[in-house]
Amino acid sequence: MTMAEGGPLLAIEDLHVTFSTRRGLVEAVRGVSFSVAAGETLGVVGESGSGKSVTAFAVTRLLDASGRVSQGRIRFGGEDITKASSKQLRALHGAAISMIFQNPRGALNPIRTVGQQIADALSAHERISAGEGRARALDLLKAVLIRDPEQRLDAYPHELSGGMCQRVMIAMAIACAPKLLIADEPTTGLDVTTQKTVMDLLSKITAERGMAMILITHDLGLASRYCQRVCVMEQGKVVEEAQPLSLFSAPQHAYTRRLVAASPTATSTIADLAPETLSPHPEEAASAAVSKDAPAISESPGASFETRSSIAPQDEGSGETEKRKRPSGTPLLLEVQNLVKRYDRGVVAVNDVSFLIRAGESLGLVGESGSGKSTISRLVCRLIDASEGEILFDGQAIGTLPARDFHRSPLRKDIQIVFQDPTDSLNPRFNAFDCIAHPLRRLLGMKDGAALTARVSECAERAGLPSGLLERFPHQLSGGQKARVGIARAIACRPRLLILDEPTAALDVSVQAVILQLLDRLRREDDLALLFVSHDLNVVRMMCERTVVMQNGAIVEQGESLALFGAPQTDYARTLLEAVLHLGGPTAR
Amino acid sequence: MTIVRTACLAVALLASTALPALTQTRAETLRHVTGAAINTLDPNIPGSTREAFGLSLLTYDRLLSFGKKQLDGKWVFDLDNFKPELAESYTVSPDGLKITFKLRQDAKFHDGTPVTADDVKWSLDRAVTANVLGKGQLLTGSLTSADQFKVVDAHTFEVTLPKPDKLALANLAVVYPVIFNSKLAKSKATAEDPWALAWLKENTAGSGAYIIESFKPGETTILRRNPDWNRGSAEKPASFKRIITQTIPEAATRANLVEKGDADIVIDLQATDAADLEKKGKLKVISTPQYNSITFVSFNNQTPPFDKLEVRKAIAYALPYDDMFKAALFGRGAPLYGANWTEGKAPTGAVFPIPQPLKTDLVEAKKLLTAAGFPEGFSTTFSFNVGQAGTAEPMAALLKESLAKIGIKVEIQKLPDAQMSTLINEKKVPFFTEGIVAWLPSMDYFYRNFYIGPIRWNYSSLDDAKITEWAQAARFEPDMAKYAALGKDLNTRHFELMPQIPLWQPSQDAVMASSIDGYVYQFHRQIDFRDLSRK
Amino acid sequence: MTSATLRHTVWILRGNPVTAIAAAGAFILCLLAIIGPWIVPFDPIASDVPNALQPPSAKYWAGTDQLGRDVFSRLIVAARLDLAIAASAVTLSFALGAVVGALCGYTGGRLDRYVGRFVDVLMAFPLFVLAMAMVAALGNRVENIVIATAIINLPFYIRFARAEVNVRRNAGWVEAARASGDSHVSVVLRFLLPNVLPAMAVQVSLNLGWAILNAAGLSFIGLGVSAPTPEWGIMVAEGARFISTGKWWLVAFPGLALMLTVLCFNLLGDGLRDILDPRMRT
Amino acid sequence: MSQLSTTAKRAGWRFASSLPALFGVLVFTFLLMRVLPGDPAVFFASGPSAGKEEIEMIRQQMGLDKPVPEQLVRYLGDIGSGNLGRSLTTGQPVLADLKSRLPASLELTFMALLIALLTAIPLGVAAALRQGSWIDHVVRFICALGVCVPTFVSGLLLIYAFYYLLGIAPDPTGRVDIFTSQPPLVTGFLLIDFAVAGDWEGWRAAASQLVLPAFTMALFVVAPLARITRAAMLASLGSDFVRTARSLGLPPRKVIVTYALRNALLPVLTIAGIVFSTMLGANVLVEKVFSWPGVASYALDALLASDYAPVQGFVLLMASIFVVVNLTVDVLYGIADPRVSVE
Repeated sequence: MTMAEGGPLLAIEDLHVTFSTRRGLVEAVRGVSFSVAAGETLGVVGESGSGKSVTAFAVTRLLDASGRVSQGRIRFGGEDITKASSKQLRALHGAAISMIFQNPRGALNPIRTVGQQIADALSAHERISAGEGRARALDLLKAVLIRDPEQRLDAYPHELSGGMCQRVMIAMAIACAPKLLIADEPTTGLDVTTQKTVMDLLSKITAERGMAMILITHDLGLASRYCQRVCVMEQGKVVEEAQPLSLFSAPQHAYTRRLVAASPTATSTIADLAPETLSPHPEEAASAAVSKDAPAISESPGASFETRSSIAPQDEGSGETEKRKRPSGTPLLLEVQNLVKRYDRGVVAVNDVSFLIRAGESLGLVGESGSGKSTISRLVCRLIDASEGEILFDGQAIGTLPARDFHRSPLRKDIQIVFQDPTDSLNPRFNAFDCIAHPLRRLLGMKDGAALTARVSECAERAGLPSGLLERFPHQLSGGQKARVGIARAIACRPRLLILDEPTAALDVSVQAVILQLLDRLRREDDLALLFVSHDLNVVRMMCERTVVMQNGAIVEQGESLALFGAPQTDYARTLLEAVLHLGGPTAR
Repeated sequence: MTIVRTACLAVALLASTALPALTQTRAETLRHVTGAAINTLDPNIPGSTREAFGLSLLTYDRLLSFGKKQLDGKWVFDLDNFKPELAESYTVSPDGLKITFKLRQDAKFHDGTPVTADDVKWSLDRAVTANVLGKGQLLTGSLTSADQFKVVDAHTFEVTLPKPDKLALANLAVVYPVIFNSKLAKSKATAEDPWALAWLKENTAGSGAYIIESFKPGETTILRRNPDWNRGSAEKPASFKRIITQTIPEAATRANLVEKGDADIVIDLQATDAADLEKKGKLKVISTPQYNSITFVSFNNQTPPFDKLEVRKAIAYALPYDDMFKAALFGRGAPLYGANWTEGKAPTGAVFPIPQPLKTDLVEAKKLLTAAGFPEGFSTTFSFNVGQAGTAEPMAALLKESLAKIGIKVEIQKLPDAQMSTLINEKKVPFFTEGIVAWLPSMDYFYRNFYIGPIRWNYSSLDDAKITEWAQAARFEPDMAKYAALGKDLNTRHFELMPQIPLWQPSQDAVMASSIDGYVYQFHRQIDFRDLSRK
Repeated sequence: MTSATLRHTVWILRGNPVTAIAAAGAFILCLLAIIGPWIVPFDPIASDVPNALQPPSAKYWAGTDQLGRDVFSRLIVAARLDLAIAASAVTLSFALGAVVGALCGYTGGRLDRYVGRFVDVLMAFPLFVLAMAMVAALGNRVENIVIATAIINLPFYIRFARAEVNVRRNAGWVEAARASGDSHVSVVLRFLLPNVLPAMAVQVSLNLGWAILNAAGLSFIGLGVSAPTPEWGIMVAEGARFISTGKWWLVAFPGLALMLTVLCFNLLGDGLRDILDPRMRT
Repeated sequence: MSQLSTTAKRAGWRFASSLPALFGVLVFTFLLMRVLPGDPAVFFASGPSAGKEEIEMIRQQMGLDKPVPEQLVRYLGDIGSGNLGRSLTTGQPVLADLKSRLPASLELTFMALLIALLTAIPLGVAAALRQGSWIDHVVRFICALGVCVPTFVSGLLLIYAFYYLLGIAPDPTGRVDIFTSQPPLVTGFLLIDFAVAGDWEGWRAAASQLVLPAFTMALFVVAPLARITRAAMLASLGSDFVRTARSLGLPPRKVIVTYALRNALLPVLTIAGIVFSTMLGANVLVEKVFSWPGVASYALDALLASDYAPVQGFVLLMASIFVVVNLTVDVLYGIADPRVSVE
């Protein structure tokens, strides 16, 4: 392939991608144009459904059978590859353009050793012997800085951690020295610390080998730190393209502005996330009118390319200082003493954990995956029994009643929970109304009728869910709407303690922003105590007065959020904090 | 794609192996197929199958065997006419109490040992003493104790009877009193098993026309000719060098095999296949009504409502005989209905069964049923066993349909064979169809074994003083005229009491290659291969 | 069924004519099972021996059998019994299997182990022989055939329900139900079961055909429904005896009926799977 | 190494945990047979004079005169000492009968499974590669067609067509043409024994006998296998690692075979194991129709005759085979899929 001198490595002009669905053709990418120069790192940022991944797959022509490039041109190295035959594409794949995917473990063949898979990638473009393949695979593993590369060569993906899998994936992608690397959310699903090392590796390798990279991500912080140029996509279009610094400091487009605002920073407050001064998302505008009847929701159920709609904030910004200080005389609501949870085969998920929550207080629980934070939320919610330790709620030991019988306890309605994945947390066979009404029927014994309907509508309204959506089933709702149903259900019985288990982890930042604001408002209105479980330190810092940091089932540090985030006492907390990405320009390379 | 290609290759390979098997020249081999299985080599073992009985006729000799006679142009065994087998000759004393056998001098067992009177004595002692099937059979010929058997010299043997018994000789010609190589058998006997039952079950110690070459129970038995055997009619060994008996459970397959010439002879085909093959005319089909059998519809005469004579008679007049005969047997057999008796008396008494004056008459049936006190009819079950379903199922359907016309509601019960025999033994089946066969089809033998006493074979549970008395009297009646008179009374009484409704004697359809000759219908409904030859 | 599901169904059917045809076939079958006895040209039970074994003709569309009964009429009337046998057998094992399996899958623990053992025992049995033994032991009446068929199906339903519930037992909405005051039992019965039923419905329609074949197999070895009741299995089994003499219609037509029915249910099952599979909802 | 030991440990654990199931099968069969309303003694006392005495004799011989619990204990004791009792139908010890007949059933089942797999996998793969196309529909239809004909009907029709009408199949009378001499017994599998003996004529004869029954059985199991192959193939074609392979420019053949198919075969392996055990027990009718001297038809005859010992022996054998097959599948799975570990 000849390279046109001086021209961009990859140029996309007016790209349109359409998918045929049963409702006809859906255009996922609507006229995207951008280019990448050789050796350059371009960030493509957008929320789910913005078409950023589709664009990447269109470039490599790895779209699903139902999708196709309907218009536009893709030039690689000066050559038009839009209509390239599958044979031509095969020659490009791996050798000229490589991809790295999210969920690295799933992206590797589970029943083939790492070494074989790297050798496969090599032999796809070169004639090499098995021994040679192995030797070069080893070299590549060394290049991606895997520990004990000789041993890893014969390991299977399941024997490696997620970060290591991603390194292997990188090794495969760079095996044939491609000119362009497309990294599609390469660190999503990885712990923050791992995320950092993987990204550092990627930028090191691309820099060393003079490779261009397109980094596709939803994370503005990530893009700002590692990219030289950033494109912001929304609804299949590039709305803004700029240097990271200028983009984040002075976003031009309304969408970018909103996005930048919604991304938590080291200093942002809840109120900052979605300030009223910004025009709402065009589709949000419709559903924003909570009290208005029959909102004209244009998004359609079940579409893969749906846009997350959300509701604009209403009365934020108050009481910022007030919430940091809770008078010490406030009564204790929850007292957890020496909690231990053991599973079979000696796995200790929670090891001797103690903490307090005062009435109306908000406690953050942070830690990486496997730190036991989710187990604690279920223990406190009395969904599972602890192996040892006490849980006192309002002075009563609620751990004595087995979890299997706790549904009969009068305190059941006082402790409610909001789950991580809004889709997973709604019964697919209940509509939104029934989801919210269910605890009212079970716990308050309310019968169907006007009273119940009124109560459900009230809860929905408080959670920002338009009453017109109450008849819908979960698969007909967007992620944000489902999260609101989950919240409405949790507050329906007016609990005193609300456990939030990563409530926004599965949501886009702009939706996360409004949900966080909603939760904060509800807390203040009801004087609700929160146990806020999250891996996102920025969010916890904003939401919680006090924070508990966990690692491997035990508490490593706890204290006032401001103090803790300002001056962490332990190494682990420090590492966690350092790994957090904040908006800003690219780090020195 | 390799997988597709491999699959294609494999399929092609498999297909190419399915080439026609080479037809072998096998004129001297007889291949016999049957649906049932041979399960022991000694016919005396409790549980022996009919095919095992058939096999013992080939591997063992007895003192005598039945002669043959023609019945309606078909050769059948003759109960009253014996031909010597191991006995060269026999004499019956004038008082009929002593039978003296002269044994052949040249007879040898398969291992070369000569056959002596000691072997005969041991074998007959075993048949009446050991826990074997022969015991029950031989007592019907007054042979009950070892004391009755005496060795006179090496080749002379004497049997003593307490009373002159017409069936004594016949009993020595059935399958049980086979003559064992006593030396060999005794060497295999143990203290717990003095009669070597266990060993003989899986080994032969005989002098018969064939020697077992291989025996796979339930699969194949291959017999090799015994070249020294000369007990056949022509003083020479049996005609076929090899006989293969194979178990082929599917009747339709058996028909296919014999039609294609892959099998030489088969006797257990479905009536429809036999009729079809006969019509095609390629094969020899010898269809002999089983004159020693009866297929009947029986009542339990002790169970209401069948304890009422009118009920039994009503049903007898309600059966659609012709339709049943045609649908179930395709007309292959001898009907036992539709006779004309003058003044309600049996026309003959020397034989049983004879056709009875029954015909379908629904008006009469309804009248009888009303007389019995069932003007509205009643409900009952009608049972048959799975093994007979081929004929019994259509028959039962017709019976059900016809009885419905006089108000009797019938529920059809098809029972697994073992269950049916258990229920019958416990006398728990009120209304059913079955078939009986007498190896020794004399009139009194039928009455004594099937219509008297609380025994299993008394299907109708008939308990009639007169029949009991007359049947016992007939057994030892030397005067054939008086015997026939008793028989006439018995036959008449049997019809009047209507304990069962005799339907027919089904045919045994022997279907064989047209080159096969010498087939005779035998008492045990198996083929005596020693008679057969290929033209 | 919500209107969206209905729309989805229509979409699937339009894109999948095979399923549409199968659904139509199943509907016709059910219709025949209901009105069959009133529309047949001949009495399916009444014999007519002089006309026995007639090949198909204008008068006897599918010929006559050994007793001169019209095979076509018998075929139509048999639909009811066959469908009833299949449906009740499958319903029985479905109902029992779903509840037991769901409880096991949800609770795990001792109950799960015991039931698992029991299922292991059943699975280790050669199933057809087990069915035969049970019918032989209980007597070959329709209800016993149904029971035997249900029992040998049971392990599959238990396992299926168990697996389906097991993957959902830790779903957020299950925990949410607990937090909303539902007991374990109520979670299983009111939340989990309704959610696994659609997937099991696919199994059901696939199994319906299998149940009919099972009954036919029992008939073949003589343990089926008793004469003269028309039933496809026994008609095929009886007809099989006439293959060698070229009376093909006795086996061909009941065989065809059996085949079409089973085919209908199998294709319908496949189609149902597509309709209910959320991944198909692109 | 560790993978092997893990697999071995897993297999051992599975074996140990299946022992209670075997015991359950044993007891359950015993009781079920005792519930059968037929009395074997009466059935076999079919001699022309079978009276009470003869029946009693057989009952004693079979130990039926003892109370049921005692019979059970004795039966379990017998099993422990390797004595499965004696069949009244064949007159042979059940163990000997099963030993001589099992290879026939196994050979038939293996062959059927082989045919089924060789048909089903390409069909399933083809259907998955062209999902929604006419090929997919045709495959679906063919599969459905296979499962909707009772085996006894397809068997009889095949005999009628290929043996009776066309004459290209050998007579359906068992494992090998009766006039072909049997090979010396090595494994009991005729194809292997003939090959060992170098008797290719005989091998051909045995193979040609095997084709029709194996095909009849295969017809019935192609559907589940093809169905699972298709589903598994679809899942693995849609998986991330296949996308990875594509993105690296691997040749399509390698993507489909090495990446997609090998992963898709894992569930097929599990189903094949289940299919194998069910086939072995369910080929009663095929064995009947083809006069195949296997264990299933043996058990059927015994069952209808209420002959306890062979049925009990058969069920025990089948359950053991079920366990062994499961173990084998486990071990194979453990080798094929490195992710599997001791639960």
